Formats: sequence, structure tokens, C-alpha cells
Amino acid sequence: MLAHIIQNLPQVLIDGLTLGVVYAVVAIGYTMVYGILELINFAHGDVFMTGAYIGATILFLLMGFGLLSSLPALIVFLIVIILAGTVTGMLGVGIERVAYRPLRRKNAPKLIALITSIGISFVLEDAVRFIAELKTGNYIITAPSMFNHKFNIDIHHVLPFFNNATFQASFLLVLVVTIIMLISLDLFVNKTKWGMAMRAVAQDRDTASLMTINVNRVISVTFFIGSALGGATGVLFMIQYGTINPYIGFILGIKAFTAAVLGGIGNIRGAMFGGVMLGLLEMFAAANLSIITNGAMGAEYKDVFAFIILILVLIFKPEGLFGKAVVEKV
Amino acid sequence: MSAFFGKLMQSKKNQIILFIAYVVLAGAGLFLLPDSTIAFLMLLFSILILYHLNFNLRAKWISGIVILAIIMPFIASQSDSYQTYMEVGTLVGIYCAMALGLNIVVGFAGLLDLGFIAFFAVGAYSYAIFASEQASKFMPFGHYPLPGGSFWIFIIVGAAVAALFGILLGVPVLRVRGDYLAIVTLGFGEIIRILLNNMDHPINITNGSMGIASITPPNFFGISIGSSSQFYYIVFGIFLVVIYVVRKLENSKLGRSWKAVRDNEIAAQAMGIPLVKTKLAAFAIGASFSGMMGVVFAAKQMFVDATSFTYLESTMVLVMVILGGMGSVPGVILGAGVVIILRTQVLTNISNWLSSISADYGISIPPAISPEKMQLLIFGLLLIIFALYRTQGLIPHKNRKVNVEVLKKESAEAALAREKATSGGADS
Amino acid sequence: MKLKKIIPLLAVICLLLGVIGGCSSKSGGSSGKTVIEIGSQSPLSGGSATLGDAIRLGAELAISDQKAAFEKKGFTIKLKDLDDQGDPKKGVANAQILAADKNVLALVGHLNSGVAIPSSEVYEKNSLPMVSPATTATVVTDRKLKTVNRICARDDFQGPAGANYAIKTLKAKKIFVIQDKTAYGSGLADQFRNQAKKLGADIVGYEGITVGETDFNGVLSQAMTKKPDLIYFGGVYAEGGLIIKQARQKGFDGPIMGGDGLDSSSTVQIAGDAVKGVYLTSVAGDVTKTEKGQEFAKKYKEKFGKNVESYSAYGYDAAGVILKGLMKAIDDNDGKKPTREQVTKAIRAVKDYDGVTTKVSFDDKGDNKFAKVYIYNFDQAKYPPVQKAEISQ
Amino acid sequence: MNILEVKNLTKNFGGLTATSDITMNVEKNSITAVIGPNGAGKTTFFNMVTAVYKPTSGDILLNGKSLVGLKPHQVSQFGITRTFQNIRLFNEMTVLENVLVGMHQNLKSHWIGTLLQLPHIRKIEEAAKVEAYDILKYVGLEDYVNENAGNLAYGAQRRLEIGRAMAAKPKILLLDEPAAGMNPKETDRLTSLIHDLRTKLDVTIILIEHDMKLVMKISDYIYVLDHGELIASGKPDEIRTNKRVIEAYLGKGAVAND
Repeated sequence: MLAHIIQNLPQVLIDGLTLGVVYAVVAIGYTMVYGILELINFAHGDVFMTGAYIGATILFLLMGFGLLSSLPALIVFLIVIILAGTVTGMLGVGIERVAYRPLRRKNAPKLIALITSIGISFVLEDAVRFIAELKTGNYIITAPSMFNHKFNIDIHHVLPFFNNATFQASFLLVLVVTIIMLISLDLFVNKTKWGMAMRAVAQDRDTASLMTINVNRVISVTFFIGSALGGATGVLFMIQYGTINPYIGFILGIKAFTAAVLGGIGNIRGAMFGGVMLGLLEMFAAANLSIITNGAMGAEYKDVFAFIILILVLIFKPEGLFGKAVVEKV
Repeated sequence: MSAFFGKLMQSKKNQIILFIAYVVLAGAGLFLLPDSTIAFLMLLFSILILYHLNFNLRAKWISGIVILAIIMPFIASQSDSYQTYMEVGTLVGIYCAMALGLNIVVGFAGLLDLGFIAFFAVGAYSYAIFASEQASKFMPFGHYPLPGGSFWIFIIVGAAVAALFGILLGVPVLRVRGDYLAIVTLGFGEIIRILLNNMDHPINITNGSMGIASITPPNFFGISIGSSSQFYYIVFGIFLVVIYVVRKLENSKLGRSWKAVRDNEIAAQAMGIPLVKTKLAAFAIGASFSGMMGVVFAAKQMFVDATSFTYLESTMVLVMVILGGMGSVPGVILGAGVVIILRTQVLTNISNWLSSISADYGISIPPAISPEKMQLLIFGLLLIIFALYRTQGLIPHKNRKVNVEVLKKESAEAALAREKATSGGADS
Repeated sequence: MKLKKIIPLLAVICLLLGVIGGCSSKSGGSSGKTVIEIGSQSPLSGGSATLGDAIRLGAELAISDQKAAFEKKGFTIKLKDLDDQGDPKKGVANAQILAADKNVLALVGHLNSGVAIPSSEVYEKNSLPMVSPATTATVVTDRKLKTVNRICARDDFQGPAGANYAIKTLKAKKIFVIQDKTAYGSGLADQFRNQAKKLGADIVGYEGITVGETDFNGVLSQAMTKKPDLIYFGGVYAEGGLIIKQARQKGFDGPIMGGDGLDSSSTVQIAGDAVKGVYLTSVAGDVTKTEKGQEFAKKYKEKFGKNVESYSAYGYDAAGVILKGLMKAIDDNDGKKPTREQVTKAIRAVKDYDGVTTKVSFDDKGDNKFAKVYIYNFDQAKYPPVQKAEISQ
Repeated sequence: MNILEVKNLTKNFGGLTATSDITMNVEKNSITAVIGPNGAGKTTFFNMVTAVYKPTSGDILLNGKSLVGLKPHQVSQFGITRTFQNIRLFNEMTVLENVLVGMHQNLKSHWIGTLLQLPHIRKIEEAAKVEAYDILKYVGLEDYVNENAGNLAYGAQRRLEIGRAMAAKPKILLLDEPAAGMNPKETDRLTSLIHDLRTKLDVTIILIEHDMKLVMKISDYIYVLDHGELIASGKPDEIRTNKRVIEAYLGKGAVAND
């Protein structure tokens, strides 16, 4: 039994990492918005999905111009991911303007924004579906395959108790790009003026506005960055998994939200860590649960496994793994 | 115009006349145009009007019940769409009770719950398992399916089991705060759903993803209850009980404890309110409403499987609560009514109507964007619009006001009595 | 106070609207001919909308094909298509709407067994006959309702047929089964597994996945360590295509088998080249092989601008069966509009309907006697796949 | 007779010592003030007495029974109620409801009784409302019965908090800076209210306050904290002239120049 689990481990780690970094970047979108507005932005999963579709559109446009064959794949990829990220970022800013800012101005209860975010989520899903179906006849879109060179890690040779693991070039790409995004975001938030303003607004919106910080603009920037990251991840997702449909954002959104909470919501590094951890946990559970329970519980219980771990973490550390315990001043 | 109405609304007599006229008109509308959804909605709208009129409370309740339990079903029964209307009414009732349950958790006690549908599922499955052959697959004793008469007992059982699950959820949840709670409850809802969908092995308890079919319909003194119009009355009855319980609790000691915990946990504790017990009570009572309706749902559908209890359903119930107005009982009822009627009737009718006129006038719409597919899109847009223009909910919460004059009088009387007592004591 | 003033005004407006609305709903189809509507219920929005839409469009095509024939007899036939959203509650509410509309004499639907079962209770009460193009769960017809019919094969026919082929022809000995934990996927995979065990194969794993997810590497890693020589998947193309693709990426080059849920161009679109070596069982005959089928595909493409899916043909044939029964009922009723009971009986009595994918005659449960299972194989990344075998009951 | 005894009470937050080794004795039916500069550990002391914080070491005895290890609501049920430095009302509830919540631990009505509409439960609820009204009259808020507590003016909120605490019929009432942010007129009113409370309700009062005029006027006994340590205690007159107290308040230089 243990032998099976160990044999599998290298492959499970690689697969879990791939899924985990996707969760991580989407989780950052949740965590940033939450940190600043204390709002669970339910539409974020669908912003991610829209990003994937925008990326696909740009890719097909480039193909139409015949650029895909003449340019190196990496350049095409960079063009797509940057353009898609920008457009999605603007979409995020737009959503904030239309759906959240008016509520803030009216001093509405915090939870009412939940309704608009659910509304936005329905609208995005269907709008994307209609456009895609109108253009191509089918709303499921398959991207031209890129970066599908297969690598084989011959770990069995070195450490005989492991099986060999394989991955695709796209895995490396996803990993490298997300790491670059995460590091630059971390630098942005911790080292720049805008980042400082964001942290100030997150801490205390009223005081920040007294310190001549334009709170609305900071919130817009936050939405832009969060959504742009989400959109860029959508493109990565498309490249890694090849196929997108308008409903990918739903489950992924829930998972990413879970990851954000696991790491401590409002904390960017926590979201990164939570995402990777959730990805690894899920992959491990899917691969090994039925081995461990001798068939009584299979891979279908992986979410149960992940949620139970989350609940356990929250029971022992109610503020999440990286969150700071907020001691209420009495 | 408005002056005219102002005068009209001043006297109670005018209001009564006007209201009865409205009900008669709306009723006649439905009678003459039996398939008109709008006439049906108008009749329902009279309940909202009733709420806003300044009759005394008892008169409002009686007229509301008369309209919903006698006038509406009677007029609707003249039409082919009778069962359609009653189905909508039944669904509204089921979701109203559920939304009122969630309102206790979210609106009163201030605990955000994203997995509320789990309790509905638990109630539904508890009846489904024992009122079908399913129970005989794992129960060592007893004869299954249980007869339809057991339905009435199961309404209580469903409530109890759901309450138990509410407490089960509550225990781990109490340590976490605010929005962390949201994710824990979400996780709990998903865990329950996944378990229900997978418990067909090693022991077959829920029949897994195949669901449980052929559930025995309820039996009322030998009458087998199967149609929506019959379920309507069951649901209506439970709904009245639920609303009574909620209204009473809202202004009871427990209700005040919930609101105190919601407004300020630390101060509430300092006033001697036990946090754990209070929050668990909110979860348990809220869940029990859901569990009762779950039993009715299972009996009505005659089939349950895990697809009815997804995370999306939980958010829908939450939408009803927030949209209606958190903590506001009439608001939450209206919220549930609006969401259900929109989703099951109005949007379906609108899309049908759109596609029929486009067909009648030979407008060809590409199948990619045909109106039938637009229901969720329109629903999403409506949600956004509602939220933006009614930020406090459709009927915002108002605290119940006490009659100060009465208090003043009673206080004076009490003081007098005390004085008498002390002076009496001095005399002897 | 302000609100109270507005209410009467609102009431008046509502009343006016009500009158108008009532009138407009009455005015439909006043062209002098009697209107007969055929209902359709399938998910038109949500995750399985491709399949639901295919059913609806197939039915629509069948109706427009035969419109003229009914016009001659003085009837206008129309499709009344509703979106059940794959939600049992919505399905039942829609069923009530269809039942209330006296013009609706029969319906095509549903896609999901979970929606079909509670909705059919409503149809049964209203004697509204239903012909299902796609619900394969055994319990749908096992309840022996008079109104419930289906033209597709049951799980307990299709699953074992696949198992027989996998073990006898493909010589699979160690089989890894994956299913999507829906009524469809579970039912099929269970039947497959039972038959495979009976034939002496070793089921090395039996795992479930979550519909809507996209990364199945965990389950596949487990499969790889078990070294099966065939992977069976019970579910539809959205997850199936990805599983095929990811299994091949993991280096699995044995055969992968699935049910009619994979019988869609989308499987090829999603899996790409990886689809080579995939086998599937389907109740639909190869549309491109027969002349009738080719004509159907062409017409479908012309009318809707889309390629046919396997479910389009089912939808077309389900509607075809209904129209055949309806025509018979009209004739039996001396050319007058028949009652629902008459239509119910006429549909159940349909004999040897020759559709684009299948022949149809119903048995006493409402199952199709001619339901056949065909085995297909993708030998290149192109839809439709190549037909390998044909199995009758 | 001492109603409250505090023995060697110490609280550490991580490495930080908030209070160290405090010992106090509070006489029944007295008004005791705890004073000291900001950050002296006064509120921490209150928080330990009301079980919001658990002391690191030491003991708190109410009539000889230890309170350490109880839950906050249990402490309240033992008869210790408090107000808060930063007002903590139930903002979305009416003024009357706030007082009713204060009465909870003495209110013998169970929700099941409410549901069954048992007559004696109804009577209890009615009587409670009248009593709450009396309390509101007492703190001068009888005109705001149906107002939401969050909408009251600052001074009125302070008085409502005291009213709510009174409703609990405590043996010991802890007031955390009751006069903070009040104008002189309001403070005067508060002073007489506190005085009145003690005589009328037979309650022991411990208060934290910065307004020295008020403290000196009403306290029977004063404890002075600085940097978490008890530096002086005594009658108001003794404290007024205590060198260490002046030093703590005004800095070392002030005493040296003296």
C-alpha cells in the first residue's frame, strides 16, 4: 500500500503543483479584493474564465493573421497573455464601477454586494457562451496546441522506490510564468507607492482617505491587478488543459476561494501557499484515497478530504495559515 | 391625482373597500383569463398590498390566509393551469420556509452560511430512504417502504435530523469568525452533497448518484396525496407554523440574544449571553425549517438525488434572504417569492413569448442566442438591478416598536403598586 | 407613506397589463388551423447545454420536416421548447406548464434521468406522453408508466455490450473504470463493471470524478500504477475528452472505452490526436453511412449552422416517433384533434419507425425493442468514428 | 467586608507584561476607582475580571469564589457586569431591546414558552418591558425607547450602556471611562447618576476614569496603576498627595522641581 503511494509521489507532486499554481493565482484575486473591501467577489472565477476566452480570441486572431507560424511560440504566448491580462483587468475595473462602487457610495450592507457579484457571474457566463456559440457554433473552445513537448524525469534510475514522472513543456511554462507573476506582485505590493496605498486602504479605508489617498482609485487598481492576474491565469489554463468552456470558472472559483481562506484571507503570500497546498492535497487524495481506504472511498471523496483539512486548519488556526490573528480591542 | 389617492387612503373604510375591489378585480382577471400569468401574479400582489395597508394585524393575517388558502386556489382551479399555479405556490412556500430558516442564521445571528441547502438535503433523504425500498438495503429490521401515513411523523423527524446536523456543523464552526465561517459552511454543504452522492458503497445507504426513486406519496386519512394542489396546502400549513415561530422568536429572549451576538459579540457575552448555545440554537432552528421542507420536497418529487442540493442552490437561498432584506421577515418572504416566481414562471413565460413572437413574425434568431437560453442571463441582470436600487433589500428590516404610552401607564401603575406595598408594610 | 399612495396606481397598471397579457397569450395561432404543440424539455443553459440544445434542434428539424403533412390535415404543429436547466425542480415546474397547455399532446425529453423521473410523474398524471431521446437509467422505464417511452438503449444493455467487446474482442484483462458520479455515468459504469467481472476480467480500480473539473491527473496517476490494459469511462465528452487527452499525456497507450456520452464531435475537438484508439458504444447508428443520415446531417447544418451531434439525431427520431403516433391518432380520430390518451396509446403502439439513427418499436415498458448498440473506434482524429460491430438485444 | 479580592494578578501578551502582580481588595457597596496613565493596564485588568482575557497567573475571588477559568457570560451570571471604553451597544437593536438584553440573566423566559404563548411567560416579558422602561427613565432615555441604539448621541449612548449594565442587576459594576468624551454638564449628570446607583441599587462600583475631578469626588478608594504595576492605593486625599502618583502622571521632572 505504502509502496504504491511512494511510487506515485513524484508524478502526484508535479500534477498537484500545476493545479496548485493555477489555484494560487486565482486565489490572489479573491484575497486582494477581500483584503481591501471585505467582499467575497463571487464573480472572480468567471473573470478568470473570461480571461481564458479573451486569450483564445486573441490567439485565433493572431492565427488569422498568420502570425502563429511565423513567430516563435514563446513570443506569441507573451503577446496573448499580456493582451488578455490587460483586457481582463479592464473588465474587472468595469465590474467594480458598475456593480460594487454604487453600493459603496450608498453605504449598503456588506452582503448586498454578494448579490451583484452573483448576478455578474451569471451574466458573464451566458454572455461568453452566446458570443462563443454565435462565432463558432459551439461554446467549448479548444486552443491550438502549443508547448506540448513531453519530458520524462528518470527518477526511477536514481531513487528506485519512485516511479518515473512525466510532464509537458506547458507545465514548465505555467510554473515559470506564475512564479514571475507572484514575485512581481509581491514586489509591487510591498515596495511601490501604489502597493503601500493598497495596504493602507486595506488596513483602514477611512484613515487612508484622510491621508490623501484616493481610495476609489486604489480600489480600481486592486481590481485591475486581481482581474488581470485572473485573466492571465485563464490563458495559462487554456494552454495547460487545451479546452475551455464557460463554466470552468465556477468550480475553480470555489477552489481558489477555499485556497485563499486556507492561507489566511487578505494575505497575498497566504493565498499563494494555500493554492499550491490545495492543489497538492487534491491530487494526492485523488491518486491515493482508494488505496488508503482499500476501495471504500475513491477519488470522488477528494473534495471532502480537502474541505476536512481546511476545516481542521481553521479550527486550530482560525485566521488561516498565514493570516494574523486579529485581536479585537476591548 | 396623488391628492385624490391621499384622501382615499386616509380612512380605513376606503382602504378596505379599495383592497376588496382590488382582490375582486384581480380574481376576476384570473377567472376570465385563466391562463394569464400576470393575472395570477396580480392576485399574489394583493398580499404585498395587504402588508402595506394599515389594518390591524389580525385582520391582515386573516385576509392573507383567506386569499392564499381559499380565493387563489379556487379561482386557479377553474383554469387548465391550476397545477402549474399550485406548483409555483408550493415551491414558493418551500423556499420561503427555507429562506426564513437561513434568515435566522444570517439575518438574526449574523452568521454567513453558504451551505444551507445541506439541511434541506438531509431532510429530503431522511424521508426518501425510509419511504422507499432503499431502507431495506441496509436496515436489518423493519419493513420498507414505510406507509404514506409516516410522512406526517417524518416532517418532525426531518426537522430533528436537520437540527442535529445544524449542531454538528455549528460545533467546529464556532471557533471561526466572519467570512471564514462562509467557507467552512460551504465546505460542509459540499461534504454532505458528496457523501449523499457516494454512499452507495461499501453500504448502500443513499443509492449514490442513481438517486432514490418511487418514494411513497403521503397519505392523509386514506387519501394519497400526489398533486401539487394538495401539496400546496401541506406546504402552506408548515409555512404558517414557520412564520409563527419566526415572528415569536424574533421578539423573544432567544431572538434578542441572536441579534445581540450579531451586533456585538463581546458585549453580548458581558451581558451573560452564552455564545456557543446561542449560535447553536440559531443553526439548529434554522436548519429544522429546512429539514421539514426537505421531507415535503422528497414526497412531492417522488425522487431525490444529489443534483438538487448543489452549492448554487445554497447561494439561491442566500440571495432570497439578502435580496428580500436581511433580518426582515416579510422581506425574506417576498425575496423568496420573487426569486422562485421569476425563475420558474416569469422568465420561462417571457422566453416562450419572445420565441413565439419571433416565430409568428418570421424573425429568425440564430439558435446560439435563442430566448430560451437567456433565463439565467436575465436573472443575473435583474439581480444586479435589484441590488443596486434596493440596497437595503426589498423590504428593509425594521425593529418592532413598542407602544410607549402603554409602557408609561403600566410603569406608573407598577410604581403606585410598589408604593402601596411599602406603605402597607409600614402600616402593619 | 409614499409607497402606500403608489400602490393603487400600480394595481391599476398591473390590471391593464394583466388584461393585455391575457389577451396576447390567447391570440397565438389564430390562423384558422388547429394548433398542436409538441413540447421539448432539455437543458438549454448550464454545463450540459450542448447536449440539450442538440435534442431541441433535432426535434425542431423533425417538426419542420413534417409540417406540410400536418397542414394538409388542417393542423399546425409547433415546438414548445422549455429549458429544464438540468434541475429537477425546474423540470417539474416546466412539466406542469406543458401539462396545463391543452395544445401540447406529447413531448421530447429529457436529457437527465434525474429530471425525467420526477417530471414523468407529472406527465403520467396528465396522460402526456413523453419520448426520451437520452435517459438511459433503468429506473426511468422500470416504473412501467404508460406515458414514458424511450428510443435509446438502457444502461443494462449498453454497459454489458461494451464489456463483452472489451474482453472478447479487445482481450482486456485488467480494466480501470472511471465514472463521473452522475446518474448516467454511474449507471453505465456499474453495468459495465458487473458484466466485465462476470467475464473474468480484473477490475483494478473503480474511481469517480467531479463533473465540471478539468484536471484528472490524480485519478490517472493512480490508474498508471495499476497498469491496466483498458480504461473505461462512464460519462460524457466534456470530461471524457480531457481524460483521454491526459491519459495519453501520462503515457497510457492502451484502448480507452466509453459510452454514447462520448459520441460527439466535441470528444475529438477536446482530445485532439489523443482520441486515436478510443472505443465507444453508442445506440446511434453511423449517421454518415446511410443516405438518410447524410441528408439529415446536411439539412441540420443548413438550418442551424452547426454540425450534428449524436443527440441531435436522437432528438430528431424521438420527435419523429411522436409525429408518427400523432398522425395515426389523428387518422383514428377521423381527422379531428385527438386526446392525449389517444396519442399516448398511438405512440406506444408505433411499430417499426425507421429513423435516421435507429428503428423504433416499443415494448410494454416503453423501451425500444430495436435499440441496438454499435461499437465504434476512432482510428484518426476525426468525427464520426469507424463502426466496428453491431449488437442487437 | 470585601466583595472582590484580586491576588497577584499578572497578564503577559507574548513577551509584553500588561499587568504584573496586582493585588486589590474591593469593599462591598463602595465606589473604587482605578486610575493611571494611558497604557497602564487598567482595561486589561477589567478584561481579566470579566474573563475576556485569562490571567497568566494570580487569582480573582468574588465573595471568596475564584472567577479564573470561567467564560465571560458565566462571570456576568455571577454578578459582574461592565461597560466598555469604546462603547459597545447593540447598534441595530432599539434602545429598549438593549436594556432587555441586559436583563437576560434574570429573565426567566424560555423560547419554547414564548412559542407556546404560556401566560406566565407573557407576563414576565411584559413586566420586563416595564422594568426596562423604568431603567430608561432612570438614565434619562425614556424619549428614545424605540430609537435604534446606533442612532443615539454620544452621551446618550454612554448612559444607555450604564442602563444596560444596571438591568443585569449586578453585584459589581465595572465602568470603563464612563465620562470619556462628555462635556462638563453631561459629566455632572453622570456623577450624580453613579452616586445614586450605589445607594439605590446596593451595588459595588469599580470605575476607570481619567477625569480626576469626578474620581476624587465620588470614589471611596483609589488604586493607581502605572506600566502594569500597582504603584499606590488609598483614599482620595492620600492619592492626591502621593509622590509616585504625581510622578507617574506628570513625569519625573515634575516631582524634582517640587
